[in-house]
Amino acid sequence: MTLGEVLLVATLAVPLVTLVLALSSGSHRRTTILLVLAAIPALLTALFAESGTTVVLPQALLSLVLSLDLPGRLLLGAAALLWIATGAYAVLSRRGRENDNPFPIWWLATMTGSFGVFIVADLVGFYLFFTLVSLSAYWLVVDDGAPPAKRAGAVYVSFALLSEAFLLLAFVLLAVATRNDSFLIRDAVAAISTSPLRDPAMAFLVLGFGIKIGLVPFHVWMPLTYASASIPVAAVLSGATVKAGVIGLIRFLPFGVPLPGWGETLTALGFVSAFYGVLIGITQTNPRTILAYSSVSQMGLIAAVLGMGLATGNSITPAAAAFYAMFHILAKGGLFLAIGVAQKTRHRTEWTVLLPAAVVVLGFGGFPMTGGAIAKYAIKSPLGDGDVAMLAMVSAAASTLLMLHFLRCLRASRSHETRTTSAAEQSFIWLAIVVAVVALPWALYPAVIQASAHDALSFDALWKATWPVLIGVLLFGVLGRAPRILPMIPPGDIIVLQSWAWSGAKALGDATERIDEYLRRWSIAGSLLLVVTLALIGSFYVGR
Amino acid sequence: MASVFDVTLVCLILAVGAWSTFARLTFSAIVIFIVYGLLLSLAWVRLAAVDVALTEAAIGSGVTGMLLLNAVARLRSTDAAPTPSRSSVNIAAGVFCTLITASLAGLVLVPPQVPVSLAPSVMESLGQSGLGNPVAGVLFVYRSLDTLLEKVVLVLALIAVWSLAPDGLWGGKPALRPFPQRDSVLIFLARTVPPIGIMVGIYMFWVGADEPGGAFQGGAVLAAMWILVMIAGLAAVPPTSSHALRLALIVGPVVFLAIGILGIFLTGTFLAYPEGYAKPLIIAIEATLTVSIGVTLAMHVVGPPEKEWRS
Amino acid sequence: MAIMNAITIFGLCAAALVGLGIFGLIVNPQPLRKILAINILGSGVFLMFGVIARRGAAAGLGGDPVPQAMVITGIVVAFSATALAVALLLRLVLVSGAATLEAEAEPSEKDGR
Amino acid sequence: MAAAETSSIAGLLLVSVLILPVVGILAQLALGGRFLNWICLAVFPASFGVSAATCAVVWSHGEPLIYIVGGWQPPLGIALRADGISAAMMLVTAIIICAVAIFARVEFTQPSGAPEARAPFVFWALILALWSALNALFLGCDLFNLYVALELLTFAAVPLVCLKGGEATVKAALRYLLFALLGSMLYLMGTALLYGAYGTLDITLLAQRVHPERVTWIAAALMTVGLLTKTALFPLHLWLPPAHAGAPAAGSAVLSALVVKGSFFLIVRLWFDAMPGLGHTAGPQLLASLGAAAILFGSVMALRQQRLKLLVAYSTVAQIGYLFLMFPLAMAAEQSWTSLAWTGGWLQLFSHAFAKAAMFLAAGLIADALGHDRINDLGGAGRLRPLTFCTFGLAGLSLIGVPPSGGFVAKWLLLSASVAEGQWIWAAVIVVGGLLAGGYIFKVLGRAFTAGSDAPVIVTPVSLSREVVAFSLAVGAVLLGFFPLEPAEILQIGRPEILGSTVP
Repeated sequence: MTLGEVLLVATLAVPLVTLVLALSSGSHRRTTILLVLAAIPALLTALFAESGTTVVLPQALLSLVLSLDLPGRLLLGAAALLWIATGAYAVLSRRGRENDNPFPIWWLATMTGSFGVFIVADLVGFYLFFTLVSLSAYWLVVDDGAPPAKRAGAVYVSFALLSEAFLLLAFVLLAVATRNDSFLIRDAVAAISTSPLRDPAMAFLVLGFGIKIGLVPFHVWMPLTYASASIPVAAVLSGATVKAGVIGLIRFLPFGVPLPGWGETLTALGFVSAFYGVLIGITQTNPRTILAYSSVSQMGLIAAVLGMGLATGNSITPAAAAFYAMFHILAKGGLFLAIGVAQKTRHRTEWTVLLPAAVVVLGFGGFPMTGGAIAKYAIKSPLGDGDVAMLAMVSAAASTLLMLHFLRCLRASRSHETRTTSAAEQSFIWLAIVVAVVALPWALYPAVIQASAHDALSFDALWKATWPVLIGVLLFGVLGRAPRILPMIPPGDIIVLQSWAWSGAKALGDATERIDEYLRRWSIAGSLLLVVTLALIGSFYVGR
Repeated sequence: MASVFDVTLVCLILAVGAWSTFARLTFSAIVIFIVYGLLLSLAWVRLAAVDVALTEAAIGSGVTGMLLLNAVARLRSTDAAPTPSRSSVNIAAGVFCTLITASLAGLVLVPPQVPVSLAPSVMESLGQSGLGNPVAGVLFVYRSLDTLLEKVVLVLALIAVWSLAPDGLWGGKPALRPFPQRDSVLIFLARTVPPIGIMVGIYMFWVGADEPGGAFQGGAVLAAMWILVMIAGLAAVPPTSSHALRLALIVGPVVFLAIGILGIFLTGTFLAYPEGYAKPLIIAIEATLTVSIGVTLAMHVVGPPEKEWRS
Repeated sequence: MAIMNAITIFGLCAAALVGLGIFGLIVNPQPLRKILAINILGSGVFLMFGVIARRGAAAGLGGDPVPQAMVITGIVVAFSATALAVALLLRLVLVSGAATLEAEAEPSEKDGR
Repeated sequence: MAAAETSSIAGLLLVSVLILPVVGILAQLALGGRFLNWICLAVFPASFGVSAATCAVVWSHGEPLIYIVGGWQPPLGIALRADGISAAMMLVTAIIICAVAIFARVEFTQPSGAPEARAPFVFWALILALWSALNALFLGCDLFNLYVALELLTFAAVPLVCLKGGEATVKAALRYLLFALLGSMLYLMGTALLYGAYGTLDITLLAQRVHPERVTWIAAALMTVGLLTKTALFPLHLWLPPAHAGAPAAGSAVLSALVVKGSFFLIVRLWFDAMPGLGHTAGPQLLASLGAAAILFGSVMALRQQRLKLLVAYSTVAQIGYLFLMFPLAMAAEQSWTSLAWTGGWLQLFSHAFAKAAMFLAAGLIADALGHDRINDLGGAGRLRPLTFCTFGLAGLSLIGVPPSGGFVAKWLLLSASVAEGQWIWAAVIVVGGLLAGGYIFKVLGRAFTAGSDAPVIVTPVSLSREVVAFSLAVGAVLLGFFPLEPAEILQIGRPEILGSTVP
């Protein structure tokens, strides 16, 4: 086995072994630090294993095929960084609660799933890790036990299950379309573009992954979940686990062959989300909710990029989208930590939080020299030069607006807090992430896009990157001065329909119960038995 | 052409069956059901199945009748007016039942061109076993596994009945209500009939190998006699923990099973009889089965252990 | 099939008894009557075996002994069923004081609602 | 029929699995309560060993094991035959019954020195009878012999329901018995018609003789519906929820995991083996439609329940439905036995058996520990009994169809089959069923693992060994998920060559 292969296996094996340790260990004081250590092999894999490293595990391990490619590597590395950082943050913030057993277990399980989806190359394996990351996260969401968390958990798990269901259908279609016994995602994707099952498979894929990345109208779980989970949990959910959907789209959409129709659909869905997220986001005042809507918007942008790539057959798309997603992992995860740090920071040192936050925030608009700038530059090629590129610029302006709004609310929320606990260690973690957010994209750009980062520093590029931010700032200024003209929209916006859907479901359930009571009466059941008999006799005469 | 007797019999069976189904009082329904069973025995005789006729009369009508009568006596107090049932459902059920009957009747009216029968192959090999009664041959030679399993069913059903006893009374006496009046006709019958009945029972089992009859019918007669004696209060109901009772229950199945296993060693096949010994072995099985069946049927009728019934 | 022979008459009787038994089982509200109905249904089924046996009269026998033997086994099994059902019914009356099968009275289910 | 098999030592294994439990019951009656524990200690391992050996022989030889009882060939005599599916069923049955026996050991031990107690005596006798009856169903080749086995199964299952003796359970038992008896009679009517038409009740011979004609259709319908009453397929499920919810936990586990599968097995025998011509009719579609209705209806009802045991019972109503999707999917395939649906259907059966047994045992432990099984009042109980709720969760994941679990593989195969056959409707039902299952499982887990307003307290301590037994069964359900996603060869042993070859 080469080092790369060992690392690849260790990426999943180490968290799993740690999981078993955490399950069996009586004292949890020692295992908490393992939360951090368990993510290190993933980082090492991203750094040192070469793209193309493949391991086929034996039958006893479900014949999983692990394989590292460029998009997977980018996401794995960034996710590993985030898991390490938030793991450390969680350990620090949960001091004194180490014996709270379930948390480390679900943390590790979610982390394993999160890493797994980036490096697994077969259908069943992907489904396995996708399920693991989605369902384990439920326990992280409800960990706090408060009623909002319970409600958020219920909504979260409903959508997670729904997405699982769509994906199961999609994967089965892919497997059937592949015909030969290969369960490799690569073979399935190659087969699907010419298969008669293409359209349903694509639809289920887009639905399944769309729910995971919170495409409108499947985004409602995001604001609820991110607002009520604990800080480190919200950080990994928004940063790392949501990327399971991104890698899913990257892996399963047949890039390289132009697939019009589906590409445009995905692009349209993406932009709807991108703008919808901002629109609702600016009406919110809770910084976490704002970040959640920003996620809706950003994931919409990534979906649009992927959609354009699909429509045009642009083969750079997967790498570009992954590159952007990598930025988002660190930036969004980091901002959630910032919320946590801000709440614990003394008034006079608040600039230590707000200033770095401003750097990250401006990145969302693609302000020059930020990590976001180069990330946005990377997705230019798939987006093309036409109207779509224009839309992307507008969305950058909108993002700037939203993120500035976030910054303001962050500060506002901070000033209400009178807590004076020292958060030096947490601040350090947060600052480290900020460095990564800025430095990593610039460092990795040449390797990922196969082009020099200097292009992004040309005057033309700089100008194109700057004006959306300026517009955003302008808009923010206008909105900020204006009295409160924005409507009050509850977090989760269309979740208010839930009560309506709920009463509908309840009525349906009541009806089912009444029917059951009726059917289970003796005389009814007896008569039905005769009906079934006669129907069966009749059915034998049909189709002979 | 069907004889007048057959047509009359069938009409009677149907009429009595319907009467039993629709009778207002449960008690009358059960009495009518016993008559129904006897008529059915006649039908079996007409169908040239005397073995079945005897079984039907002894078990289907006789012992089952006792069981139901005992039950209705206990239920009298709760024989409240039945809840009004939904007539539309009844009509629908009636229509469906008619359709089922019609489809079965359709099959009866169009019998297969060449009637199928295993009778020739039964007779062909019957000689080897030395039995004269083909039904006994089927029961104890060709399909002995069915018969063995059915014995297990009978014993298991008794355990199931006993299982309904309250925890504290497990192993206690079943509460059979003895007939209250002394010196009645019942006592007289209980003193005079059993000796004859027991003879009849033993005779039935004994001829079973060659003539209609056998362990089931003989056992049922023995059961009836024992119940009669117990109802009359002439013999005590044994406690269900009684060792003798338990041994009597299982002796038949145990012997049956033992001879079946013996077959493995002597002939190499489970439930096969060594050549020349088939008849004696089968008679041994039947003898013990008669006892076990008699005891089991009777215990079924008297029910699970209960607190003493005081009237 | 010009002649309605004796076997057919009994066959029709069996078919009618099956229908009658099922009907009684469905519409009679009292459990003991249901038990009775099952016995009538059973007798119809057994009679059908008898009719089939009689049709198979051959080799000097009045009927095919195989189905006849099956009926004997069946009668014993049916008796066991009746005995168990009666015992259950008596137990039900003992613990609840009423003999009804309808689901209305399933208190344990409704308790928590 | 391979007559050579009749006297082989291996053939005696088939006889042994039938009679060993029976010997146990007879010994119980003969020796009484004093020796009860010893009898169980002897019979259970022995029966398990024989079952396992039978499977080993069938699987290693790759061909069915046949035993001609008494040396009389069918149609006159009765044959016992263990093919791939019977062997697999026997093994699953043996594992689950033994696990449940270990679980029930604490509750149903005959106290030494004390007089014979009711519950232990009855419980062990019933479990042994169930085991024998199930094996008889799996091995039986003769439809009348199978009827007797079916009745043995029913008479063992019914008292198990009301072992506790409460009013609700006695009523449930009586309803179960009466409805099952109606089913038995319909089944018996069908056998009469078949004998009358074809002169045999041996399944193999019947397969050669049956014609697509009226008598076959009516007999098949009567027998199928008769068996459906015992399988409790919607809308014939009236007896199941109260019966399975009312029995003691160990009893519920066996009833839900195995007993309803016994009659289902017989339906498969009828449709696939005895009368393969039914595959060319609309019958399979009708069965699957009822199955689909069961999935949707049962799942919604499970979601609505307030009591844990009732939830699990309604989940059984739903899960039974999946089994019937096998009929249109496998029968439509060119080669039923090598189809994905055939393997998927059986895997669904096996994994549901493990998962549901584990789930009922877990539910029993929860009810024991807390003194109630109200779902709403479970808040935080998961932290008190983590292993028990883990068991419930693992088993639940298999029911939902989450990988790696037997339930996932089963659903994957069934879904693949319905897509490949173009029968999309079943795919939709499977997926919606999984969603609803997710709903009712997470409803329980969510309550259990998040603190409620008033934390529940442990009323009765629960022994770790019982928790471990339940957990192992759940692990068994998960381990089935390591089955490869392809048709299993062991389930093809001894299957007829080509579907419907003898039927014009």
